[in-house]
Amino acid sequence: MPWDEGLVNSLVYDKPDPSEGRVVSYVQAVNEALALALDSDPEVFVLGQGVDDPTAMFGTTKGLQSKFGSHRVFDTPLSEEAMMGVSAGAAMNGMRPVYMHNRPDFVLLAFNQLVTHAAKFHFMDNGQTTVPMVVWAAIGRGWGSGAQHSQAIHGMLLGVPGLKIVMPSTPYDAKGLLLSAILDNNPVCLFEHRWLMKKDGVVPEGFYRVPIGKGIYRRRGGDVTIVGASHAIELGMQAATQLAGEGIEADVIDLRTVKPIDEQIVLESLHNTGRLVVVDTAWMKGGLCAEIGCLAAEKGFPDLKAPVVRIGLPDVPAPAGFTLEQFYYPDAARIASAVRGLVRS
Amino acid sequence: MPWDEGLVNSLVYDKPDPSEGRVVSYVQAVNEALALALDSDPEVFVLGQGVDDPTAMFGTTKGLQSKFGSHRVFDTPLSEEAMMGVSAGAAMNGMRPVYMHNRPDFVLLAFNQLVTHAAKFHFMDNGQTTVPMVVWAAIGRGWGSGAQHSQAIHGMLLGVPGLKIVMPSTPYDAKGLLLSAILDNNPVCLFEHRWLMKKDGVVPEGFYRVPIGKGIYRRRGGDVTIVGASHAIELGMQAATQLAGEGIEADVIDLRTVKPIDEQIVLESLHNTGRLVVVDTAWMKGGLCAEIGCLAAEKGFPDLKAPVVRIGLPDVPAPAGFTLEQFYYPDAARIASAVRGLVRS
Amino acid sequence: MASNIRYPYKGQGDQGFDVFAGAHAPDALVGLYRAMLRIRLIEEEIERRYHQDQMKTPIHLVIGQEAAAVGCCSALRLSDLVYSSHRTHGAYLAKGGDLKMMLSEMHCRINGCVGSRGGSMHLIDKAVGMAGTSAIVGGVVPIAVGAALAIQMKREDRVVVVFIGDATTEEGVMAESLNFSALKKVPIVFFCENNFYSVQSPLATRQPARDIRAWAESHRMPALSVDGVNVLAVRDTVSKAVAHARAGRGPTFIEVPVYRFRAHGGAGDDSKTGYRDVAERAAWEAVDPLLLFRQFLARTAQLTDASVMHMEAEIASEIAGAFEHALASPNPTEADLYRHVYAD
Amino acid sequence: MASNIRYPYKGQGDQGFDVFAGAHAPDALVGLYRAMLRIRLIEEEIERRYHQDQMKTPIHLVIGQEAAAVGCCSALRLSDLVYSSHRTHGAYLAKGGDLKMMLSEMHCRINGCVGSRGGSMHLIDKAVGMAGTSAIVGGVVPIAVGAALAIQMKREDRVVVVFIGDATTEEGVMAESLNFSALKKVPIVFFCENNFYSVQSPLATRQPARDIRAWAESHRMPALSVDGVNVLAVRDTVSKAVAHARAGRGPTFIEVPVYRFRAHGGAGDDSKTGYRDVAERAAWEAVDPLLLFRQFLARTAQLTDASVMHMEAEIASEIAGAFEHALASPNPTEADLYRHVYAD
Ligand SMILES: Cc1ncc(C[n+]2csc(CCOP(=O)(O)OP(=O)(O)O)c2C)c(N)n1
Ligand SMILES: Cc1ncc(C[n+]2csc(CCOP(=O)(O)OP(=O)(O)O)c2C)c(N)n1
Ligand SMILES: [Mg+2]
Ligand SMILES: [Mg+2]
Repeated sequence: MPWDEGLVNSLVYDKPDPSEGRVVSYVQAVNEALALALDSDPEVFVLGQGVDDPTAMFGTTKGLQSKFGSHRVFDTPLSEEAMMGVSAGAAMNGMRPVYMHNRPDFVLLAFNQLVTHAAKFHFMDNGQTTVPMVVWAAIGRGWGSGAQHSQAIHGMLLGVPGLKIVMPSTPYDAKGLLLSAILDNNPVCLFEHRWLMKKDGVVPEGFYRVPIGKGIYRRRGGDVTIVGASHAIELGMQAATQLAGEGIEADVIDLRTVKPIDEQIVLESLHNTGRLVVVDTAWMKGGLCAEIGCLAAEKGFPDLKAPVVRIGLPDVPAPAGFTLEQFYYPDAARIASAVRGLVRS
Repeated sequence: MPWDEGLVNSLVYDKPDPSEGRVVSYVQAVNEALALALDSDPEVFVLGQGVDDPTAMFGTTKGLQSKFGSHRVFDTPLSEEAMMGVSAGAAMNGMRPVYMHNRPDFVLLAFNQLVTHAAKFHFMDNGQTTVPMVVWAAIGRGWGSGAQHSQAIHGMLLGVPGLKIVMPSTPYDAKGLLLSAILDNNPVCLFEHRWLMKKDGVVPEGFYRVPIGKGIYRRRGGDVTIVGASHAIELGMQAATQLAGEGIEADVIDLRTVKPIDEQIVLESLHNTGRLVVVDTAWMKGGLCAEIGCLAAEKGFPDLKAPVVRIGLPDVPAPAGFTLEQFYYPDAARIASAVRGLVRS
Repeated sequence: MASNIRYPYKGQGDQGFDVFAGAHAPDALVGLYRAMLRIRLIEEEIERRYHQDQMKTPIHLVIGQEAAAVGCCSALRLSDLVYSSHRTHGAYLAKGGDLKMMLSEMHCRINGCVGSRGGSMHLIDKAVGMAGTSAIVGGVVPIAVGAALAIQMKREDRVVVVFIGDATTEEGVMAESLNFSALKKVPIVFFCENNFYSVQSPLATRQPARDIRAWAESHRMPALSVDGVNVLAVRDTVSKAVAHARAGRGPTFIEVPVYRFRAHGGAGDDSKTGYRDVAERAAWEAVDPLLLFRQFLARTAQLTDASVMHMEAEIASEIAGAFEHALASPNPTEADLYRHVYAD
Repeated sequence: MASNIRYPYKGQGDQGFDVFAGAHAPDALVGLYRAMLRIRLIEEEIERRYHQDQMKTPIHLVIGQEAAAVGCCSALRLSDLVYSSHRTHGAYLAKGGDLKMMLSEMHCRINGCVGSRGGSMHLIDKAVGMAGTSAIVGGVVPIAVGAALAIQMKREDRVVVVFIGDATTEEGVMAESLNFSALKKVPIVFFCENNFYSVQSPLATRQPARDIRAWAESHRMPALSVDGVNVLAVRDTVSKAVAHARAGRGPTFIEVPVYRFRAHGGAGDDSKTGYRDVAERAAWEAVDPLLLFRQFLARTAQLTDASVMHMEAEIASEIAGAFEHALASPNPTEADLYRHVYAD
């Protein structure tokens, strides 16, 4: 019963078409990926605060401990830095830990281990060791999460060599990217978004992977390129649908992986549209928006017909209050209006 | 006797012109700023590992403890996270701590306190508290510093609301920015660079401030804009001098502050030159290079005549070995050649 | 079933009050009871209304832990400082925080104690010494130590108390903070409410069977343990620690076993989900700090049912008024969002 | 002047060997001496050449601390794992690391043990169980615990030893690591070389007068203290801790008072700068671990001056050869820089 459960439950998403396959919830998709990985590989284990409690990490770890045992799915002390190091050390010695966090904010306590150790060990010891671990965390938003419980930190990590970062936007990707992350031989951060957790989607039953490092078009259109990942894609698609009604057609690119970025797909789209809007769930300064915007100016310059637009959080900490939250977070309308401005200029 | 002392001593810099004023070393400039601040304000105190030992934080804290007492200049336990919080707590209660680190790498242990506490408290408590503290750290480079002792982390912090970041490139700025940082009512990170520490410069004796948030032209020229801060300016100026010999004139902008960035000066220069090279001492991805590059595409687009070029570290951890270091770090020649490419295209 | 009680109560129940009562005037004792009752009734009203979704804020109720907050803060002066973790309500109210400002904050109104920026986890009011809170477990601890250092450097006659939970002792920063405060002998009291759980994780999955008190003491400071359902014992123990700190003798760690009767967060109890036995909660409810103290005060003829009813009515009307105030208060505007990012 | 000796030696000097010697064959004892001597001579040669600037790497010499490294690693099997902080030379060599690969690494050559990526602080060779190091104080500790967890999960018959210093105990992650390893009873030994200093900061400016051993023990694990100049005592104590771990009984903390005769980093001693008294170093030099053990071996007729001279000559020639090898080795190329950023 996390306090924002009600809020997330109340969100309304388009229903997937069951004729396209089995429909499951986002949470179940994550749960399936964990169960499959635990089942197929004795090296995989899952740890994190409360992964074995009744709320089961938003439901994603439900049933795993009783199925796979308390040595493979276990609770941890409130010791984020040590547990990150423990995960790295286990990974360096033949295991594949999946370390789960309620909030990315808590990962900040472990930046020394993540950034200066896990990400660099394979390089530092000349490839003697690999560090196959997954750091999973769910970005909070709404219901008073506030400045210390809603930080989207992927932007801070874009410059960290050796790290991979994936941010799924659909149940299909949530499962496929998590499986890829677990099988990857590098530390991979997987940032979920709380607001996607009650989304349903078509998800194959068995094992499959979504490749790390490859983006995907969620929609094609020649007028503008909207780029993002995770919940930003939800907003981007809403905006694109609105705009289509006005005769403006957008490419919507879901990066899926924000490090390393699939530069090719962004540049390809930009080549067709000449216009770029970058949408992110995090701050606009110095993060994913900046990286993609700079990429356009650096490698897509000849194609660029209009200024790059960033849509994300202002340079302000997240407020807790409901009214302030409404002013703080961008929505589809803001994206649509930015696109209109670009296309009509 | 830090192990890279010899290396830093061997670096050769242009000598300042003594007719322009009193010449002192970079280290002495920092020392003077600390002494002035301690002397003029009983709320100021200086803490950090070894600030009172014979090496005196590269010499910057020399003599301070004997002059101002061990209650105002003191050594700390090896507890970076707690000491960052202690600094914040003292700052919230009427003091002005200057917390010094040998390396920015050690600040990563305290990101939770810096990012999620110090930077946000003034916002979170609705302005009841201010957090006037300085986090000082010197970026390492060379002599085998390696992956864990040479990280330039300012790029990770650009998206953190509430934080200010300054990066002086001259003895004059080192003193003036440190004094501004100490007098600022916000948490300010001041990142020095080890390779600047034996540079001499003209530095006024008494109290003065270099404003936070304002960049400065180090050189004017209409063909290209080179932007950076700290040691990147040293390289940028060397490159600009070379290029001038070839008839290419560069604006060199020293940002001095990398958060909040003086966007005006960058855009103004870009308006004149139409070409932008961003140079940084950190990784090129997702950091200062990305931010400035995106700024150009976003707000300077009409002026941009050529692709933005970033010059910084590749997406690789810092190697320890000397030969590898030479391949790793960019130099003036690389900047100059990038500029030539831009201007001639 | 006693066998399902993982963390039994080990105190002396209502017999535990007698040794302390003599030191207090009857009025003061009744005042302590009233302060606890007020917190209980406020929490219950918040809980009752929470499902209406007008308080769009996470809540961490202190029902069951009132004696700790009240006993502790009653040993402090207005000028002393309290820092707290996420579970703020008890400390805020006991330290003298304004109920209207608290409820406005929880209703996300501009006149909330932190202007709708913080919500329930950030009840802060420097005017009464409720100096800071953090939603990050352990995050506020070194900040509180820093406050104590500032007090020491400025030679002020104040002490700091930081409210933490049992799980907070697992955060590395806690050990670092104990070490530094013992080294510098700063005037601080670490007030550790051990309710045996971190969210739904029992102590046993997070720590070996170590003695928290002995662990704290190994950092070279006095460490005490006190029955957290006994408001007088808490007050007495904190008073000693505060006197120690005021005398310049440094920090004290106090372990305070308590029990929360509700879920970690939100309204209602969640014991039925199975992470703790309902019997465990029930056993602790039998030593409800309000019940015990009322029994003692009744036994010693210091409180009648009638006076309790009178109190309840008074408090209920205060609470109703404060909710009305909050609900009638204005929302923040967009411009408010951009204030106080940087200080001038 | 004894009064300037802040951290006096408290052991039994060469009398301390007798109780342990009986358990070892004479050959084994001489072997231990030789291992210590080899490390000493290697360190001295590194020191002698350091000013030539051919080893472009920070160094943290272990001169004075050889008995700790040798005593500890002699209690381990090849398959056991050692993790270490920045002061790596002793552990690397004692665990069986290759001298040529070490010196190549320190000369930044491609055939260094980590291909010139790490330098002196990252002497790693998984083939001999030198499993990982970190230049961040405390950084390697939870990683070592994770290695022990992996061993436990895979039911391997191995133990982990992590080499740390006194200052490492001030890092929060250390307390977190003790708690977790005690909770899970993973097979690890925390081997804490207490040399009383962190760079030039004495223990007293960083910790109150706490007992490191008792502090560790409060996390609910056995904690022992052993004379760090006595190679046999160290070996014996580590053997016990290792047996405890192998038996599945969990972690042990060992405090090992030692003294470093040189500066924290670089070549030469820096006592004259004043952060510690030269008399303190001199007093410890009187209980130089090599000197004492040699005295004992001589006294018990197990080692002659001639055999020491023979050893020295042998070792000197090995060292000379290894330096030659390093100096003749190739530098990395630009392409090498881009290898091993990501694993396949
Ligand atoms: C660093 C960090 N990790 C995890 C959390 C999630 N969390 C919030 S409250 C809480 C429980 C803390 O337990 P304790 O300190 O015993 O306090 P209690 O809630 O029992 O009063 C947890 C784990 C957090 N807020 N911060
Ligand atoms: C987190 C961190 N803080 C500071 C440093 C700088 N530093 C390097 S070695 C060292 C001394 C550590 O002392 P100790 O653990 O006692 O080991 P010793 O050097 O005495 O062997 C310090 C402070 C560091 N490397 N990492
Ligand atoms: Mg608790
Ligand atoms: Mg030491």
